[in-house]
Amino acid sequence: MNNSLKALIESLIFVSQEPVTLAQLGTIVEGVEAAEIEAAIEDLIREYEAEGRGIHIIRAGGGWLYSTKPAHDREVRRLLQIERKNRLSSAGLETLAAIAYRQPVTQSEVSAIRGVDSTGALKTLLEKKLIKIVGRKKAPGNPLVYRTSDEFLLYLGLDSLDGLPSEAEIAKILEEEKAVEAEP
Amino acid sequence: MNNSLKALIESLIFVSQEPVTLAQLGTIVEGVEAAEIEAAIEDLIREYEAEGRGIHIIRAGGGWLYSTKPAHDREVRRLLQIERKNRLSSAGLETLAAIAYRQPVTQSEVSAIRGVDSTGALKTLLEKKLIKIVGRKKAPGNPLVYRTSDEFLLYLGLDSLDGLPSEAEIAKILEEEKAVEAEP
Amino acid sequence: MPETPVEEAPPVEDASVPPSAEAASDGYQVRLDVFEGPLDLLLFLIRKKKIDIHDIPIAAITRDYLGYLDRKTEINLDREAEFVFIAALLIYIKSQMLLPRETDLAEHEDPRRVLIDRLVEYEKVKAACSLLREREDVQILQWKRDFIPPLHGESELEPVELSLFDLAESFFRMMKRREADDTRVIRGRDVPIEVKMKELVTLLQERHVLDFLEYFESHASLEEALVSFFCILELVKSRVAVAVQDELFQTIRVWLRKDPHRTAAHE
Repeated sequence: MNNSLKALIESLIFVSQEPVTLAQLGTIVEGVEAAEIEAAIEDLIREYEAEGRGIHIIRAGGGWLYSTKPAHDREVRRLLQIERKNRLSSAGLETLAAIAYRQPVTQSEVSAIRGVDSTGALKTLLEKKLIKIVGRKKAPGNPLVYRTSDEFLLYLGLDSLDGLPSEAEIAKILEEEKAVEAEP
Repeated sequence: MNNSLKALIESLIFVSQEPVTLAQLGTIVEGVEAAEIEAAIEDLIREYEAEGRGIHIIRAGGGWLYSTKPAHDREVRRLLQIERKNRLSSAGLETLAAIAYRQPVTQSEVSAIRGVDSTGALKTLLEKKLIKIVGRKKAPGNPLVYRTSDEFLLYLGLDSLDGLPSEAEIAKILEEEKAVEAEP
Repeated sequence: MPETPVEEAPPVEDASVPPSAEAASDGYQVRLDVFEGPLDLLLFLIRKKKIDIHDIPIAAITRDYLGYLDRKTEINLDREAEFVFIAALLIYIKSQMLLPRETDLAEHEDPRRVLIDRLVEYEKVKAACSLLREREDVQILQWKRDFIPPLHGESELEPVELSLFDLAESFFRMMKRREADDTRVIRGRDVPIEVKMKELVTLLQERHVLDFLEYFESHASLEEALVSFFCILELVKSRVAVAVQDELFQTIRVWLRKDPHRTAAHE
């Protein structure tokens, strides 16, 4: 393994606030094959996942970035003096899921899927920057159109929207729920 | 060497914006001797200083923090340049919003909307090419008249200014009673 | 549960335990003090009766549904209108099913179709939620940095991103703020014409030539600019100063008349 390449990539991923993509690395590390860069990253990831390391490199939002490991959540929060991160409410998560799977969508489309008015949930998701307004639909009233944001991918640790649970996974969950249901 | 202590300290130094002091670590890692904490830090420092590592832990401001190694300075800066988008301060954002919604406008009109002198913010926005001068107003002093630029639209992914959320829509989104829907 | 604005993340001590165990309690069997929406309630009834979602006995489900609506305690009352809307839809479908028909309906003519499609879609979203919740539970325990670590030398990056919503929100807040401010009377300072006149003459003496537009823009208030404007008019009228515009739309230059003969050439 090319040690100096690995060191360079380590510093690049480390310094960035956003996920660093292979394309970005390729521009900076000139004259090195993408495969070699990827191999160096794989190597780095393996090293950080080892016992005794407090941070690791995760793949999300189309690139790589550092984060602390889940085990240290409590201590990290104590140091930064911040409260535990709240989960989204079920209304918020449901709205987010409807947008994620049906995007681009309008407020009324989301509300139709959920069967309840979703204006409030949309507002909170916008404030949390998990969704964004991407334009208007060419339809009566020209309603605003929403999409999930890059922060959404980071929030759920997804590499891209392709990483959303698939139809098959969803079907499996539904089967399981029905099976549990059937038990006495 | 206590591996989990070292991992914990690694995550704490990683996540802190300020240098992490021994005293801080002592409060968080309860029941561990200061000497043991220091030994763990020394160990971490040694590991990062090794060949093939791109970042290291430095001592500064009475504590420890991560920094990139000088060897990668050029590449690190290039990455940050690539990544760096047109980022705006809140004054810049406000000024841009005032211009976007009230264009064509003069400096004094923008300042009146914001309630503070906006000369500096206008200059920054001009430099970032988010706004442009389109002429002078036929009014005392013939003040310069500003509009948002094409780059502004590109930046927001809008086809035209018609894509900006209307005041009524924004009001609706933001003033929605929180009680209607539990917050996500 | 849906009434609670935020849910606590699982305790940190459980970080090593797969969060799916927690998420499973989100399933239908244990759940729901209150049904948040009508589709939620319908799905619950369908599952309770172990009914095939594609072949819902509308009469029975409608009866159960209306029963819940009557009790009110089990539904989110803020959503009552939406519950009633679905009740109306159920009753409508039921009436359609009762209409005598000569031949069996083709599948796409089934009056239940519209409801079934919505329920199937909603059921999928709910199932996706339980999977997304698992991801969320892992991710919220991991902390990313929201700053750039020190580089060698200076670093001046501001971590602010612009979005359409940020922009619109910023404008909205600003207008709200202004609305509040407008109740307050803002008074510009009074500018006596004599004072301004003296100031202007001094400036003309110092600079010799003054750019008219530039001079105007340097004023903090419109009132002050107007006073200056009258001063210049006055000075020109009394032939103390000369104002020249070389071309239309170009700036106007002003200077003090020193030698009447020389300046006359400019006029």
